[in-house]
Amino acid sequence: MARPDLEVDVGGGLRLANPVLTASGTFGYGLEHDGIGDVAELGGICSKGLSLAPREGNPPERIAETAAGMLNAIGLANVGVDAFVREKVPALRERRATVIANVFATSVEDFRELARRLDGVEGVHALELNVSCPNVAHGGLEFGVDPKACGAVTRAVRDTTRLPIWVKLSPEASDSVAVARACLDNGADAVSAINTIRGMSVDARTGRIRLANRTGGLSGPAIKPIALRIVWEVHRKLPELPVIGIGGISTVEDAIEMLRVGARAVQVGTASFVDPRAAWNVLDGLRAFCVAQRTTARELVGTAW
Amino acid sequence: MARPDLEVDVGGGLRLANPVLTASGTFGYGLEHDGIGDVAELGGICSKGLSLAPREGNPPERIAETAAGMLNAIGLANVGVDAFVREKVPALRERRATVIANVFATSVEDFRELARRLDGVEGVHALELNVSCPNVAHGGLEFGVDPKACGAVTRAVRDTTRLPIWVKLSPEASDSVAVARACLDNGADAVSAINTIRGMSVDARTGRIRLANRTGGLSGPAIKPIALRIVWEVHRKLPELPVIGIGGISTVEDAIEMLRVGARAVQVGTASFVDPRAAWNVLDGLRAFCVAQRTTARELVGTAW
Amino acid sequence: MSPPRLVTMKVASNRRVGDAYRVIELDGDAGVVRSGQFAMLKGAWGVAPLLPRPMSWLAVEPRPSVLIKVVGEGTRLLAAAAPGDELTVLTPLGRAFADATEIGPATRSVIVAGGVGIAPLLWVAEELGGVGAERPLAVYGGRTRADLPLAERMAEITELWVTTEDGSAGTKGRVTEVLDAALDARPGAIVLTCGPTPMMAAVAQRAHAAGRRCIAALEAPMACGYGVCLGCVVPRAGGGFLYVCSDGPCVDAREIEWR
Amino acid sequence: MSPPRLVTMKVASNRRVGDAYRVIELDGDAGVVRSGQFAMLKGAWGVAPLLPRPMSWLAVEPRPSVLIKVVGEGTRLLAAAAPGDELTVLTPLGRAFADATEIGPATRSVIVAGGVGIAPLLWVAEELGGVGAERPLAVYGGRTRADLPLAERMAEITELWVTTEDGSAGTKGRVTEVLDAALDARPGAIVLTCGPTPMMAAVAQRAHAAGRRCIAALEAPMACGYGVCLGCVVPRAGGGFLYVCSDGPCVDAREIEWR
Ligand SMILES: Cc1cc2nc3c(=O)[nH]c(=O)nc-3n(C[C@H](O)[C@H](O)[C@H](O)COP(=O)(O)OP(=O)(O)OC[C@H]3O[C@@H](n4cnc5c(N)ncnc54)[C@H](O)[C@@H]3O)c2cc1C
Ligand SMILES: Cc1cc2nc3c(=O)[nH]c(=O)nc-3n(C[C@H](O)[C@H](O)[C@H](O)COP(=O)(O)OP(=O)(O)OC[C@H]3O[C@@H](n4cnc5c(N)ncnc54)[C@H](O)[C@@H]3O)c2cc1C
Ligand SMILES: Cc1cc2nc3c(=O)[nH]c(=O)nc-3n(C[C@H](O)[C@H](O)[C@H](O)COP(=O)(O)O)c2cc1C
Ligand SMILES: Cc1cc2nc3c(=O)[nH]c(=O)nc-3n(C[C@H](O)[C@H](O)[C@H](O)COP(=O)(O)O)c2cc1C
Ligand code: FES
Ligand code: FES
Repeated sequence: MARPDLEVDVGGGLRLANPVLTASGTFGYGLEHDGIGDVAELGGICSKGLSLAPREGNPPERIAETAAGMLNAIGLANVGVDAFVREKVPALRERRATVIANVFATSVEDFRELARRLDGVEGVHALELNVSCPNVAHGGLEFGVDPKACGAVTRAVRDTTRLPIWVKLSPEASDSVAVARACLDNGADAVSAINTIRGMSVDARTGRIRLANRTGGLSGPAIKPIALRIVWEVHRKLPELPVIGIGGISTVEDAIEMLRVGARAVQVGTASFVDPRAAWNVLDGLRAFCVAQRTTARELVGTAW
Repeated sequence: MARPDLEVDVGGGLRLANPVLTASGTFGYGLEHDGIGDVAELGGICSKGLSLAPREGNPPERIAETAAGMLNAIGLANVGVDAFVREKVPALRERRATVIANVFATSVEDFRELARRLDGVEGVHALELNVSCPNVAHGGLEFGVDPKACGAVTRAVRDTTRLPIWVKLSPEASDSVAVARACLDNGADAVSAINTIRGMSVDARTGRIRLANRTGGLSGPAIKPIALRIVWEVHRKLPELPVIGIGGISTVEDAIEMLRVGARAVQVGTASFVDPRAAWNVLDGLRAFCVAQRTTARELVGTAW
Repeated sequence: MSPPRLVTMKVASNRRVGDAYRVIELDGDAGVVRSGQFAMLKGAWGVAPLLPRPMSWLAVEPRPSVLIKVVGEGTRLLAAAAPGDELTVLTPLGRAFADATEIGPATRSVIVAGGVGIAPLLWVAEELGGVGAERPLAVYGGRTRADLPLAERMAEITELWVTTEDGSAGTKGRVTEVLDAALDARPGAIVLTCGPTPMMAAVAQRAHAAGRRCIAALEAPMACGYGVCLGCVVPRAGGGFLYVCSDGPCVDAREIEWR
Repeated sequence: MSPPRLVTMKVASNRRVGDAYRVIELDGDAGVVRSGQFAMLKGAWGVAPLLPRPMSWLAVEPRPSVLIKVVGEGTRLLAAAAPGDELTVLTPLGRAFADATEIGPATRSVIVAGGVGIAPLLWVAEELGGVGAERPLAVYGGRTRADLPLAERMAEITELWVTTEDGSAGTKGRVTEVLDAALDARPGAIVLTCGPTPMMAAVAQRAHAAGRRCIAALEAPMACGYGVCLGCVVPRAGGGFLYVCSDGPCVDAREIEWR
């Protein structure tokens, strides 16, 4: 097949070979797909969320299915940023993957320290800040719902690293544009949207709340309309800010819709559970679409009308 | 079948014969079901949202289907509060329906005026304030996402009417509990949760945004997990505040889940489009469940664990 | 109009018509129905697709039946229904041709159909035959000859003129190509039309230009089909909207703001 | 372990076993698989249910097959698959019995199955027969006699003791009722078990009390089946968690914090 131009510029000097990435927490550390697909082909892979110290995560049950979606309360289980740098990054470099390190913390200081440890690490191409975490200094509401808190985190990280910074928006913010603007004003190179939306699952018969953590994050096709709307709003109001679209993307059609509402790239999440090759399939489909329509990935961005 | 005790107290002196209502905008004015079901049997019916002046609503397309859900941008088409009082309420009284008048406005003053026109109208049993409307005095963000604005609306309506007041929570508030508390503190008798979540639908091939209004409200099974979570949070933090649960309720299981997380009653919405008898079916199922489990509707409330 | 009922019906037969169409016959009672009325259909596939799909009744005798064109997931699933499968059917819905105009022995008609729009028109032609009206003149257009399901049956009960955009059958072009001639051939006839909205708009415009009445069977995305969701609007001439499911689908074309 | 592949397989046959169980045979290649490994299965039903469902391989010769118990919507749809229907199958997944313990001519075993947990155990019994190991003693329990699918086949290749809670077959009670006697009857035997978690916990406790090794084939709700969602945890003895899909399903029962 012809090789259409799929390259996209996602800000901060980072050009991705194509706009199809995998979403944090849905693709492990990018090393679980040997024999399934070549990670170097993808636009990029976002690591499982990394914290300063390793975390075991929540007790079971951690997942529950819902209508066209699923809830997860993994509890951000991860090997810790140091083990990631030591053990995972070298293996990812060998595989020539474009790696976005997804990080989370409950204080501005810890975000800064995470950035410090990842700055200059060969093989890490960008940071994605997961701000859907309780802000311990401010009474436990998420960083992500508060423009000020988001701005402060972004600024601290900006002052610490030259890596491109993506801030991952929480769909629970009442005003996503205000949060995105705060990120932009404080040095973010892009925002990614959206993270999961908190939900709950209960067994009608017994009354048992399914997730040990009580609530979990809703993902999958069910949330796609919300993700499209938030990406569209942010792109329309802040066209200069690159947006990475996330939420319910399973097929090439989903990805194209996301580009059309203004995303410069997309992340495939829950769909990888249904089909480990989902991201590659979306990429193949996008290539075929661009060939058939004589277009490029860049040209699709923001074309919804 | 035995007649289990399904009566529920939803605050402000209002006892409903059973906890199954129909949701605003999904049941017309309650007069479209002649020959389909007897509205007097239901716990109550919430009218289509009423404004001071009649409204034609948005141009087509107004609806689009999504994964396990739908978007609507009806644009709050309605006959206006006066025509409702003049033409619809008498017919509803004849049918012995328990009527909750759902009202919306874009200013505190208009909410107050709506309450004034409905106060004392025989056959109207409660007001439900739809605060998912742009607050024109405050830059267009919804009333519903701002505890202060919600409190102000509630207070103005409280000062105007003795009818029980339900405030319908927007799921887009970052902190639903704070909003609910503001409602409670300002004289609300109950909150209903949730309204739709704004979303978008795009045709991948052509890039056409399906709804003329661009965005629309997401409803249906897709949002049930979010609704359960919000009802649970509000009930846990404000157990004295009656909550009416709404969002994706199609089956008796859904309704029981909602009661278990803390709702004293539920509203059936989008499900009525799939089956005009959905609310009656949920009621029948609940009756059978309570008989089989030797329980009452009241006893189910808040039993999730 | 009798109130709609949600009934479960078994698929009695499912037969392919042309390349992309299916006629599905159901076992059950569709209620008191006339041509132009419709039903909301859904199978046992749970919440995706969530909403039932509107389908015109093609006939109710000997069995309730519909003509389906596959355009998306809902119609794909409906078209795949096998004999014995159960569908839920909300019926009868909407206003019939006979609610929008008189259908009697004196009715002289030109019928204009586009593609799957044939369904209610085939039935209205039968109704016209049943009351002893003059044999209608029917103009039936499609993109190619494959887009003319049930044309044979239409030819039995009307004088049928066919058009295709690629010329693979009948006159090359759209229905509007031959419409003026058809109107001339049936002086004073009322026009009954169903098809894609742009086609109906063009038909209405020509009919009105020729001083004829035109009844159109409208389409719009629908959630409920019975007047409660307020989703199915089309712009009304002079402002405001009509609701296709309750004001229509069959309306006098002058009531519509065509665009 | 060979990497999992997502393959599309056609249903070759679907046969009812007892009241509530189905054995489905597939046409295709399940990869290099041993007993205890599993697959993630999904049909063409789109986004609801969204996730594929984990199923132990019951056998791969002559055809890949699974034993299905209907407990919810996903298993209901899988159990309804007709010959010719396509399923997507991610396989092979997880650690086999043979990855958790040696399976050789010298293996003496007591097999303890609960209900649908019979699937991997039937196959491990066949594997044991294949390598010339001593005929296993199998204890197979269910609520009633209807909950013992494939008991006949198990009886052909093991010495089978049956228990039912209602006494409708074999010894009245749970598997634990006869477990000590079974362990006595097979001195030094390793215990291989699969069934509801409380059953496996009780079995492990008795086996350990008797100084035996116990290999359990675990269950947990799963999203991915191949180690990326981190959803399928069970508590690990001494703290932390094991991932059923990648550390298991077959694990030494001492590794688990049973509760
Ligand atoms: C009163 C009425 C009678 C109808 N009678 C028939 C009939 O007899 N036979 C038949 O095949 N079809 C008929 N239709 C159209 C049919 O309902 C739609 O094709 C169907 O709902 C599409 O569902 P889907 O899931 O396959 O496609 P979707 O994936 O929902 O949509 C595919 C495409 O069709 C468009 N579409 C969706 N719903 C409608 C709709 N209600 N009307 C027009 N376009 C729509 C969408 O915008 C999209 O472009 C009728 C529609 C109405 C309103
Ligand atoms: C490694 C492994 C092998 C399995 N092998 C088989 C097999 O050979 N045959 C068989 O019939 N079943 C097997 N199961 C169980 C099967 O996967 C579940 O019964 C199925 O996923 C339930 O899906 P559902 O949609 O029908 O039910 P749901 O509606 O999803 O759930 C119904 C009930 O089952 C529980 N449940 C859901 N998923 C699981 C799960 N993965 N494990 C245990 N309980 C669950 C739910 O909590 C709920 O109470 C296996 C599970 C695992 C993890
Ligand atoms: C099991 C699971 C784990 C996740 N873990 C993380 C995480 O560690 N960090 C993060 O930023 N997002 C995490 N997410 C959110 C996803 O990256 C993504 O934003 C979300 O799932 C929406 O996309 P989807 O609908 O395509 O799955 C996780 C999602 C799932 C389903
Ligand atoms: C077509 C449609 C119209 C609606 N109109 C209103 C309205 O006028 N006022 C209001 O408060 N809520 C309105 N709603 C929201 C519903 O009352 C309900 O809160 C929401 O749909 C979630 O419930 P569901 O998932 O059961 O539909 C509307 C919903 C739909 C689908
Ligand atoms: S389809 Fe719901 S009002 Fe017409
Ligand atoms: S099922 Fe996903 S990690 Fe085990």
